[in-house]
Amino acid sequence: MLKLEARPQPSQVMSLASPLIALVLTVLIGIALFALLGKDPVKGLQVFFVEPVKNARALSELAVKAVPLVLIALGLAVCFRSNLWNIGAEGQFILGAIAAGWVALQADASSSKWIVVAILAAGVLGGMAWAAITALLRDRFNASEILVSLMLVYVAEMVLSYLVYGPWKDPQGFNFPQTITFAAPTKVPRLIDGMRANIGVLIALGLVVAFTAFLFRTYRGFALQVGGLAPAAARYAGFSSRGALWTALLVSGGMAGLAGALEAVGPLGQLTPYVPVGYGFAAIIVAFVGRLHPVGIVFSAVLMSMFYIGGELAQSRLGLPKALTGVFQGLLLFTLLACDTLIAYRIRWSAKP
Amino acid sequence: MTAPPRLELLGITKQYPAVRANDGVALTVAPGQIHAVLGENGAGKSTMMKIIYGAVKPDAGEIRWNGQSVQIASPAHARALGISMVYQHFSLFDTLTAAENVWLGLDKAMSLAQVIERIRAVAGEYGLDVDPLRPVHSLSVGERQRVEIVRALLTNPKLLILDEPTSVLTPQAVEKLFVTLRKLSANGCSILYISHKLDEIRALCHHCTVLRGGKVTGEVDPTKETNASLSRLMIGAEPPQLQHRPAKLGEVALAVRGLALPKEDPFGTTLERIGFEVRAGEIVGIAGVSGNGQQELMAALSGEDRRAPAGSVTLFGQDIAQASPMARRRQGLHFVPEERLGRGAVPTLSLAHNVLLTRTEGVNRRTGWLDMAAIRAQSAELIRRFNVKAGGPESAAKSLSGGNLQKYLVGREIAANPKLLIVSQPTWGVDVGAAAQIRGELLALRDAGCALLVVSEELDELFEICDRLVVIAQGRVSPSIATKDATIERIGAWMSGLWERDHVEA
Amino acid sequence: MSGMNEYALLLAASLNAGTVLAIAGLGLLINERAGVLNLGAEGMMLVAAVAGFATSVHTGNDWLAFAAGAGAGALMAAAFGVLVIWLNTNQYATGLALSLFGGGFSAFVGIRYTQEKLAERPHFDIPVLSDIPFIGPAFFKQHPMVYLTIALMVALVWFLYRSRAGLVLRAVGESPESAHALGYPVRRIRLLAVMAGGALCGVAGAYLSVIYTPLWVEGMTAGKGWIALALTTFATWRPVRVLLGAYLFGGVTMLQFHLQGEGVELPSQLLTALPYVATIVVLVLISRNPAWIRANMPASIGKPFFPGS
Amino acid sequence: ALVGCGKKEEAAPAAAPASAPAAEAPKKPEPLKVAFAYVGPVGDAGWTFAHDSARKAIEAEFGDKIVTSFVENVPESADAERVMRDLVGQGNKLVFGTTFGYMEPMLKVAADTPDVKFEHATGYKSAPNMRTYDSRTYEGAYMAGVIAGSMTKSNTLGVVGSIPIPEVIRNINSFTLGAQSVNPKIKTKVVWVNKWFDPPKEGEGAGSLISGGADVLFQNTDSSAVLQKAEEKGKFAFGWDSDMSKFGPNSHLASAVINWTPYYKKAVKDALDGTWATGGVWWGVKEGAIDVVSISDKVPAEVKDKVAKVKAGLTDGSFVIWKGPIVGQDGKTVLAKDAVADDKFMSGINFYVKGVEGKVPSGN
Ligand SMILES: Nc1ncnc2c1ncn2[C@@H]1O[C@H](COP(=O)(O)OP(=O)(O)OP(=O)(O)O)[C@@H](O)[C@H]1O
Ligand SMILES: Nc1ncnc2c1ncn2[C@@H]1O[C@H](COP(=O)(O)OP(=O)(O)OP(=O)(O)O)[C@@H](O)[C@H]1O
Ligand SMILES: [Mg+2]
Ligand SMILES: [Mg+2]
Repeated sequence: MLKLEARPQPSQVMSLASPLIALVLTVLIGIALFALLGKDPVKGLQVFFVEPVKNARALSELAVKAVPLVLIALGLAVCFRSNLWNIGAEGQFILGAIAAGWVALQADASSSKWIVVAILAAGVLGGMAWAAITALLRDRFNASEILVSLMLVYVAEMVLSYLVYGPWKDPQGFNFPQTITFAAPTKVPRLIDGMRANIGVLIALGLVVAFTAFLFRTYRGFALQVGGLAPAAARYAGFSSRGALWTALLVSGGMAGLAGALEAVGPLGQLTPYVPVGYGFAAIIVAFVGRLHPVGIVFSAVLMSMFYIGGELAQSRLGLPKALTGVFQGLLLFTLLACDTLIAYRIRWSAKP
Repeated sequence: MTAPPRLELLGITKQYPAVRANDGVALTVAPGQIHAVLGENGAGKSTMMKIIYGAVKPDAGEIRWNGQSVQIASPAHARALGISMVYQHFSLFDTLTAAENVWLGLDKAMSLAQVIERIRAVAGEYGLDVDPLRPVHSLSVGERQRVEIVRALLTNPKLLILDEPTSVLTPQAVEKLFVTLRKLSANGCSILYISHKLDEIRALCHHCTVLRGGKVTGEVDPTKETNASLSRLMIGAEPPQLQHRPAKLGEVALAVRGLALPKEDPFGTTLERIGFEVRAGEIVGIAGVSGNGQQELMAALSGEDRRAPAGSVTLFGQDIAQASPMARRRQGLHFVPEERLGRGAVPTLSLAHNVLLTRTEGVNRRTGWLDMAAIRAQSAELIRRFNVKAGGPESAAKSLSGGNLQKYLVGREIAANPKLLIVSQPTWGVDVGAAAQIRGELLALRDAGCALLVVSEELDELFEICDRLVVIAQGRVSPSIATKDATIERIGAWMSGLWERDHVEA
Repeated sequence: MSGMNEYALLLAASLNAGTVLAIAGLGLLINERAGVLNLGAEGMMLVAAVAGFATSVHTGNDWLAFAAGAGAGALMAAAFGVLVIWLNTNQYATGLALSLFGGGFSAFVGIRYTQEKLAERPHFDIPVLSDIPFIGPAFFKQHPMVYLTIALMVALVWFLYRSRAGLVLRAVGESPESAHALGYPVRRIRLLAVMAGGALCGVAGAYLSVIYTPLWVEGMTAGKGWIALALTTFATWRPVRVLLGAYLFGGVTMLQFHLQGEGVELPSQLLTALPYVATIVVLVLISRNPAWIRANMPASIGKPFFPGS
Repeated sequence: ALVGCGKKEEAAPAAAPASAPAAEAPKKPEPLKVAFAYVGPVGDAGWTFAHDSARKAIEAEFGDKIVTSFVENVPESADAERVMRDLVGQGNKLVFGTTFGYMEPMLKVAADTPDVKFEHATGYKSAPNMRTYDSRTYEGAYMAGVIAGSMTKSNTLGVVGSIPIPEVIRNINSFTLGAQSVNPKIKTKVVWVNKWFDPPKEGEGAGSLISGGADVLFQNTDSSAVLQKAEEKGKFAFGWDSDMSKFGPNSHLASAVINWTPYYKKAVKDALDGTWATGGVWWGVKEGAIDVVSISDKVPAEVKDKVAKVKAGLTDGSFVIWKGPIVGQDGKTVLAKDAVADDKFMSGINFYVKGVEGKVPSGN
């Protein structure tokens, strides 16, 4: 029977090959699935892997989808590397959008262009504030951050809902749940006229560099990760676990908040109850598929966005249901986790049971 | 024809990925015999015992039980045959009661009530005091071992395996254990007894098999041997002798006064009114059975636990009771914990990265930027200076053997030129050669004027390198005694907390 | 007169609402007691919900539907278990993957059941008892599963604290190394516990889609799996408290509707958020005492175990 | 909810049908590509299901003159714009967006693609190539109210509200007015689930209304969960948006349905004929967009007669639901005697009428 055997040294080759093996496996499963559903697998794969990148507009749309995922996943990578399980990024995203929206609502047509900076800063702070609740309850009362951050997602949805149905409702909006469309100066500058991708792309790429440097080139980043890898070693070294708790949660909350802000003043341009669309949860997969590495996260966010967009296209092109996207994403994460085993273990055939 | 031996091993071989732990091992145990198995760390003793107990499957070889060839499939099978084992690292469950722990080790469909009854009966017969209804976490180490032994005895074993049973006992408790074991032997139960302690083996055992590098290197009657001859069999040489120079005492480096700390962990120990001093240029040893507050005391001294009352810990007159480990290191206090992997080092990180846990020479003070080239160079220098066998600065900490990692970690702190070095279990699980090297380094540091505080459960080690000794028991620390005035018996008595009676001269 | 009756019905509805959470919570308690944390509860419940619903549609038998739900849950849990227990994958990440996969997969296979309607089922009244004023409508007009859940809790208490198998389970969760040393097949026991947990989550999912709502709709658990996970922590891994916590949560859920119906002048969003806020508050109250948590928490929970032989 | 604005827009000149020349050029006209963006799954049995039924109906009606496709579960977020653009990119010339939240994205896409016609449900903004449509769901609610008022024993009705927007509040009020027209003692209790579609929650809300004494339930949510809860508890309830009678053989009194088919036929015909022009419509019983169907046998014949009379009155305009005197919850008159509410008034309803208990969430 097959047996796992610990490798003396994690395999370098495998750590690069495992995500590729996982992707290949997912694609193979996908082909089988398409065939099973009576669809042309080639066309199916094309919809998922070619159409979303076929021209500039498609790439721009891909970026619109991928940027929030990258931003949130960067923050989550710091969190997960510190062994903190913030799974409520969705809530922090919402609060970022709310805070950014509040600043944007103060603006009018005569406001300076620079108000965008204040808006994004407000988003970061909003996300941080929401994450701070989790950090506080964990720090003071030892309450599980997994559960608190998750419950706060539902609460955040209701806060947003309360605001757009109540105090922030557009007075001219026939009582529909939405704020006014934000004034023109609040719009995040676009990269190319006529396409929706905005400077969020540049911000995200800049932050990828910054996070890579932080995690792998600074003492602070090192200290955070020691706390995640070996808490006793961190205590021995004197790296504060409370410091790590707050840093990691505030960083990830801030990043989710930034993503929320960019979404609110970017493609949306107003607040509605439909600001949250699950980026906060999808970013968890993105972070893991990207191996909690900033550069890996870029790749996995793009891949994930291709799945999303491909899922939509598959409906109008092939008549496939949307749920397929979720199946694919789950499968990818599963196969990746399973393949990652090969990094630390090797598979041996052993005669004896 | 005499009766067949109780147990016979023939050509037992077990290959692990990195080492051949057992290589064609043969062993014969007669009924009622107390049979010692001797060997340095990693010689393959525990592996052999686990094979006998069915916990590890051999790659080759034969096991004969009462003359019959058997395949021991599992510990349950072994117990059914009449083989019981007390592990080197206890296999007890902290939150369960003693009786439940025993019950888990029995295969028969006995009810818990019957188990409690049997425990009381066996405990009476062999003088093993155990309260079946107490949760294990509330028991002392000695009591826990009794639970293990009772658990083994309740299966009516014909062969009892004890893997280093005395490393956690006070000398008095060791004496009590020996009484029990001799009684068992007299009743016909064979005993396989593993230990590094040559005196014990000579006092207790009838026969001795010596292992080295997974192979049997000798079979002797221990009562006819000396410590030196046994040691030669074990490591091929006598252990190197250490150089002792008289201490040149300097100022008081560490002063602990009125240190009291309630336990943080429900299974921990509360520290009470602890006071002692360590001066520059001397080594002070802390003796004691593990679980008597060593961990808690070390955490309070290292800064991992910062709840100590202000003023209770001072370093060269400065109050450091609530300073962080980093602040303490800046003032010259370095610490080597007993757990290497997971505390002293991050298992998955490289040796170079592990330098950063306690050393910040490679960190830019203003920007916090890491200079990886400098850090790698620092790591390579440690590997060279302390003879660490490792692939290089990029090897993961967990890829090193215990002894080599310990050399690296002790080296990391020594190379920081500490003013006070606190070391917990400096040579735990380290083989004789490496142990001698580490002890030599510690003595050299002392001679250079550093103050040292060494915690160890091995009295021999403390007697070998310390200038003064204190004993920790039940969260309290005894007055200090100069090593030359101390005897094993006396320290042993103190380890049970009984120093009030004779602390007159201390 | 209607005042009293109203509260009786509120109680009855709370019990019913709590039952879904209780079944899942008790299941998760089993695998957490063995030291495995399965964050995939939501995914298992969803797949089981659609499996149960489909079975009920095709066979018209609710008990078969529960069995199908249990089977689906156990199967999902087994996949999780193999990854986590044999391949040593990260428990958190694998659980999350299970949740995501379960959500997508259930929606996918459930497409054709979204329009379906289940067969009629009789009302459940316990004769005589259900006629007692107040008590009757509050407690004795429930689906049998409500009573079975209470029985399950009692059985679980007996199993964990009175039976030898339960002792072994707790021992494995407390120290897998020691249990392995004593010769217990730790990984197999853990897998069984994980599957038992999955099966019960599955029953909970099937109860939701077959009895409670009764409809199949994608994503219909709406966070109930997560709340069940929260329950085990705030019950400090005790079955009785899981049950009480579940009823409490069900009560808060129904209470917020009741308050709305009574026209209480609070934003309805605040009331909708109430159960979640209540979960946080209770979690904080329970977790405040770390010693209490540590004394009750299975010591190896969430940690991988890799036997070295 | 659209109408106040639609009126205003009607003054705007109709855009020249840009696609007309394209349609004339080839001999055999290419089929018109028609696409639908749905907010929910097509199987929700409610809102999206009703739209999709109408889509199937026009497919049957126009045969190979049109080709339809749809995308379901499109969130009312930044994704909507991408989906719209893709539908346009696929060559669709007539695009339906079936929820309010698509308003802004559709406006943006419409501005960039003048040759494509956009049809937006329930919104209030339009453009030269984007018009709005909605249905007078409150008429169905009123007729359901007439039945409910006759069937209740406890004189307490319960409504499970989805999201507190004027349309829903108007429906709750109309339901209550309908009930009061036959039974002045009626009280209506309301719970909000804050979701359009969350069956377990809808069921829980229904359960709490029943325990609060309501014996006839009505809902403005998208699933059949309320009806099924009533079935379980032995109470009465209605179907909404589509015929849900099969979900409650005993409890189902009637279904207030929306039939989008007449409007969708008109829209496609307009596009095919080149007569498409912007504007806004609000269709009701009169146009065949709203109906009450599958009235249960348990409903006495005279009540059925009353409903039929209301229906006839609505069809020929002789009966108006929102005609004074109508008194608000606080006892103040909101619509003076004989005053008829115009569509502007209707779309701004943010109060409860007398008899509805509780407070309008976040009303001001
Ligand atoms: N599970 C394992 N996997 C790989 N190597 C192992 C394993 N167990 C033991 N070894 C290796 O086998 C060798 C023998 O180990 P063993 O535990 O039998 O030594 P020992 O004589 O009992 O040592 P000690 O005195 O330290 O207890 C060592 O090199 C050890 O590292
Ligand atoms: N459980 C294990 N699994 C895998 N490899 C192991 C295990 N234990 C030990 N090894 C490997 O076996 C080798 C020997 O380890 P061990 O610590 O037993 O050495 P040792 O002979 O005791 O050396 P030292 O005297 O330096 O402690 C090392 O390379 C170690 O990585
Ligand atoms: Mg060793
Ligand atoms: Mg050993």
